[in-house]
Amino acid sequence: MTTETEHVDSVKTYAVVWIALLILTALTTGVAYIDLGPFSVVVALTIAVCKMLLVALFFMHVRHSTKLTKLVVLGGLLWLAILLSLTMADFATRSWIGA
Amino acid sequence: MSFRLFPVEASSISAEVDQLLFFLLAVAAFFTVVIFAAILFFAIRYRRRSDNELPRPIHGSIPLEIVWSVIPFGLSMVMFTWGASVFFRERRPPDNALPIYVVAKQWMWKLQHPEGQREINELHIPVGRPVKLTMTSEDVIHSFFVPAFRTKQDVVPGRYTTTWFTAIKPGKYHLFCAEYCGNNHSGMGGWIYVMEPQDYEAWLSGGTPGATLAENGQKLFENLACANCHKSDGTGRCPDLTGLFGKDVKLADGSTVKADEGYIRESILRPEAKIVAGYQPSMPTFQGLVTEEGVLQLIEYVKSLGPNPGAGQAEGLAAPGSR
Amino acid sequence: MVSEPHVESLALREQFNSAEQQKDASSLGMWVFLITEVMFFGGAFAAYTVYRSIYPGVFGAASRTLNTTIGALNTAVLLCSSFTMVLAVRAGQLGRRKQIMAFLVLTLILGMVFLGVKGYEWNEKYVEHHIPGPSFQMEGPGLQDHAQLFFSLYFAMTGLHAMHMLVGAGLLSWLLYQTWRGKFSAAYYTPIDMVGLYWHFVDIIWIFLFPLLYLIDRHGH
Amino acid sequence: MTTAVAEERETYLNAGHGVKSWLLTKDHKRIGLLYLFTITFFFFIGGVFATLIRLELLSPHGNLVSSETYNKLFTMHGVVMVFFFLIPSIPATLGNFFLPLMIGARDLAFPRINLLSWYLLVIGGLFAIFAMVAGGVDTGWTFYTPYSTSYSNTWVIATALGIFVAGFSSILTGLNFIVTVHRMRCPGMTWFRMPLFVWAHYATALIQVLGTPVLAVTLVLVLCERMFHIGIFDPALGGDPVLFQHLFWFYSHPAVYIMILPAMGVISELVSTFSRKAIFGYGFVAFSSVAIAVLGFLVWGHHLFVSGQSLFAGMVFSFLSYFVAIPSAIKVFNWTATLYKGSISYATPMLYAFGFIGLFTIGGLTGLFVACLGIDVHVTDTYFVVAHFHYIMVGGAIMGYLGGLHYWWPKITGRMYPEGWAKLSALVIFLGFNLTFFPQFILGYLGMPRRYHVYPDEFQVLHVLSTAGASVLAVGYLMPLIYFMWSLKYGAIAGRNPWKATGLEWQTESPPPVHNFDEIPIVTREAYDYSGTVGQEVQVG
Repeated sequence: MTTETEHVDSVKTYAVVWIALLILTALTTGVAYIDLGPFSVVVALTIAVCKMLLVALFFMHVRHSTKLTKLVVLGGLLWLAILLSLTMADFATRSWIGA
Repeated sequence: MSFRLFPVEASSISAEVDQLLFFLLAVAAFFTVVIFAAILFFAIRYRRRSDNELPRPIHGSIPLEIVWSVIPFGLSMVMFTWGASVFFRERRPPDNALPIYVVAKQWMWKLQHPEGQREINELHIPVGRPVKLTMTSEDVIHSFFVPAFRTKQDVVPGRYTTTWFTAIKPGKYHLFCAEYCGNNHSGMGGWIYVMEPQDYEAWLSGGTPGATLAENGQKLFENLACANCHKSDGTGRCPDLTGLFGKDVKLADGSTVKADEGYIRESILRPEAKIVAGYQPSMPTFQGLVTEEGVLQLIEYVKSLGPNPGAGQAEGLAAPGSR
Repeated sequence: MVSEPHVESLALREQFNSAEQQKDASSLGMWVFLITEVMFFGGAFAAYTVYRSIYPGVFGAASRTLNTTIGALNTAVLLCSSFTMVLAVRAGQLGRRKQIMAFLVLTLILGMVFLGVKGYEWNEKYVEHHIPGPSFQMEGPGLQDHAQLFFSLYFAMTGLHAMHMLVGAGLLSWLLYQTWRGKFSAAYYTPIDMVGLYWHFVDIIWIFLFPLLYLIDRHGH
Repeated sequence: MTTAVAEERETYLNAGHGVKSWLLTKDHKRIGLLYLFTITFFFFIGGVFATLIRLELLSPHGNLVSSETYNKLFTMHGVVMVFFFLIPSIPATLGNFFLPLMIGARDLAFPRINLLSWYLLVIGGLFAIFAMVAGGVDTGWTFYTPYSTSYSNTWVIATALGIFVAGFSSILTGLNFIVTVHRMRCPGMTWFRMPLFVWAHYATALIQVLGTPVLAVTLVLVLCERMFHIGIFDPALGGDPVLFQHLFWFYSHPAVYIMILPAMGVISELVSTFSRKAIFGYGFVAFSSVAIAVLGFLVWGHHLFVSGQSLFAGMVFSFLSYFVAIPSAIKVFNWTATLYKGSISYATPMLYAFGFIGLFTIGGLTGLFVACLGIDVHVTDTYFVVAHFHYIMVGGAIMGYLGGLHYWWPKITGRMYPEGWAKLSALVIFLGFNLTFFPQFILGYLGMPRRYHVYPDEFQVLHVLSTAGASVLAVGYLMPLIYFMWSLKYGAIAGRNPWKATGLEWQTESPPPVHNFDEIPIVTREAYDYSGTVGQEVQVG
């Protein structure tokens, strides 16, 4: 009854995503051996975010899901950002002024 | 038994904090009275007279919502700004402040004057002179709290925190530990004695003469053989410490750091953390070899070394090896 | 308790009006649960971020003791398991029971391989005296003390991740049993879908743990 | 309807008998009652600790119990009251019972998970009780490191495990509420027709789901640190104890809103029902709940102004803290405005609502003091803070809880409580509360630090006043316990809708049938539309 609304992706789509994930893993590992200075973190995390997006959008079907699901995902990431950024608002600024 | 409703104002900041309090009290009292009066008036005026009463619905009013959002917001921003400016003054000691070193442990306060006097759970200070406390803890978190001065600062193991005050009124004031620290937390208190300057001088010279903090630091410096590397002519494996205190130091990673108490403490206990430009990380850690009080004596010794009138330039002193 | 045969295939519970409502509720519930997991790991990530910012050099040196090749291969193993998991869900969508079972078994095996490799790495750390505590040893300036922070976080984070993998493996086994009993069909495969979401989520956590623990400052200065 | 018919009717209470029918129930109403018994038990345990604390503080010299015992008393008072009473209080009892009823659902979305979360609370509670019986715990409910990890010799691990487990109870309750509100509303029950009680619980659930996991992982780290000394918060190994405070308050500040938001939801229902008017500014009150939940996550650092946190972070957190004041103020003003030209009844629940608004106003306004950097340096960790948060948690949350319990008692049990006794106890509680906690504001500004077993003589007068108030308060809290039990047998039979209120819960029987509604209702009107429940519209006043 509800199966009509269900979106069945092709095996090929999944396989392409899977290959992309493996390539990105190889890439991030390789890049780690190049001295990029402070950009080392940026590159590693950018690739990780790309992999996360691939898994979430395709394997977890976020691209077919409701607005509400997307909102839940974004909300979760936003809250993680709040936790990290406001904590770092202390630790990153301890040497700024005064005590 | 004495009984009061308001604490004495014994520091230069006390009156400022109290004025801020009065402003907030006035705002709070105003809103409390308005709300209570409105509830009381409505509750009586519109009390239910028959069980089948049906008042006409009122769904709301956007202008009213805006008014009672914007006015409190404006008031709260005044509170924030005023409070932040008081806080800023509370946190930033003036340069000429008298340094006092505080080491807290379960359950006592150990205080050292630069002149060498040591006190436990008591602190004698002169009236009218800013006093800066550099504090650390040997075990858990404590908090240095003098209600009459309206000041409080947690004392955290593993690092320095600072606070300062200028006492304005001679007398004897409570010192409390305000951060829960175990069994005898409530017994970890003492007294601050604020004295007229001449009484303070008398007190200073009256105690056991002993060595000054810097002299003790120098002894420790020699006992630990620090001078083997930190040579005062700049030829050692480690930077010369003359005139170092308070200057900017260039580090190997390109950044600069101000040579304050925290930096010197870190350099003694975690020498690898910040390497001076032009030097190798060859210094061993003195963690476990020097007590917190010993570290403070070393800091006072380093302070006593500088500024070298001949050398002047800080960079040249801090990192001669990089030249 | 009392099973009603005619709704058994759809397993519609009494508080719902329709199978669709039930599926939507399960899906939303799972996503909300995953958000709680994000915040759970988020606390550990926050601790990691703070200490990495305080001790960048020490963290770099400590992370260089980890074996990148093994880490990368293990990441690949986990990604493969996500691939087989999504195929199991797809087989569920199409109601192909044998395929479901095959892919679930594959996923389970890959998950176990991951955990086995992880165990090997942990053992390596043990041999090298990199387990935080009294026996911890690491040569180098500041490493004896502060590298313990890195390894504490390493074990805490990979340990929590492995614990989630174990729970996932338990769920997969349960799914296998249920599939074998013929509980699922194209009309009702919600549990496979939900466990799939969970499995991919655990994968995503590792996608971040891998670079954070193994790769950053690999090159060093 | 005759009583004979009422006796034959099947309700959720008589649908099954025996212990098993309760312990294995999946009915949200029965689970709500299980919670009610559990948290009442914990409330009185925590109350006993509070009583002992207040008795000890009668004298400044600490001669009733030892310091060790005193420290355990305030710790266990905090742990029990916060984690085992206040956090579950309104959501898990009244929320569990009424949220599905109010949105026209047969049950929560996940009844088995709902039962599981009760068991988790009980298991967590057993851990905590074990810790108390075995010797107690003395870290303060805040578990500050390194005291909790390296210095305390008490039952930290058992207590922390108990809180960890109870945390999952709270998470699962929140999860259930979010899904239920999204997916289980009956036809016509749009978001903006939902009662404000439901809005408040939705906002609460957001906090439970987003905040509690961080507490859980923090406790895991504390446990690892305590068992293996791995250095995460240990300054000896380079760890930073202030990081613990950040992680702890990331949850524990929003946790205050887990306690107060549901109470605000209750108050919205009470104010509307007992003035028979739609809530003034419904949309603003609804959104202010969500705003409080969201903004509540941005302000935790105001607990750390003197902790050694950076000056900059202190300013940011102080600034953000003032934003929470606005939605709170909006609620108070709108409740007050709702009374205007209403038909105001003085029934007991309304007395609690008046009490709540008054005490919450004081508690909220003193929140401005502690958010203010310059003042907080002086008053933090003193009795001023103790007074402030008791005004919120006791004056606010418990007043709301008791108000709600009286309001829905006829629906839960089918019986009325004795109105005279209830009014008296509401009055006693209000007076006792203020006498207990108002002096503590003064004590705090004078400089009396919190968690002090022994204190200077000059604080004694105010402490004696406070203890006197506490004994009045204790009497006030015992009264409902007695007359509620009395009413189960002797209370007047309540009809479906004794208050002539509007919510869907009042359209079904009292007590409700197992599946809540004989027929799923269809909603066609706004919340708080009284034209269908009461007689003719009249101009009041």
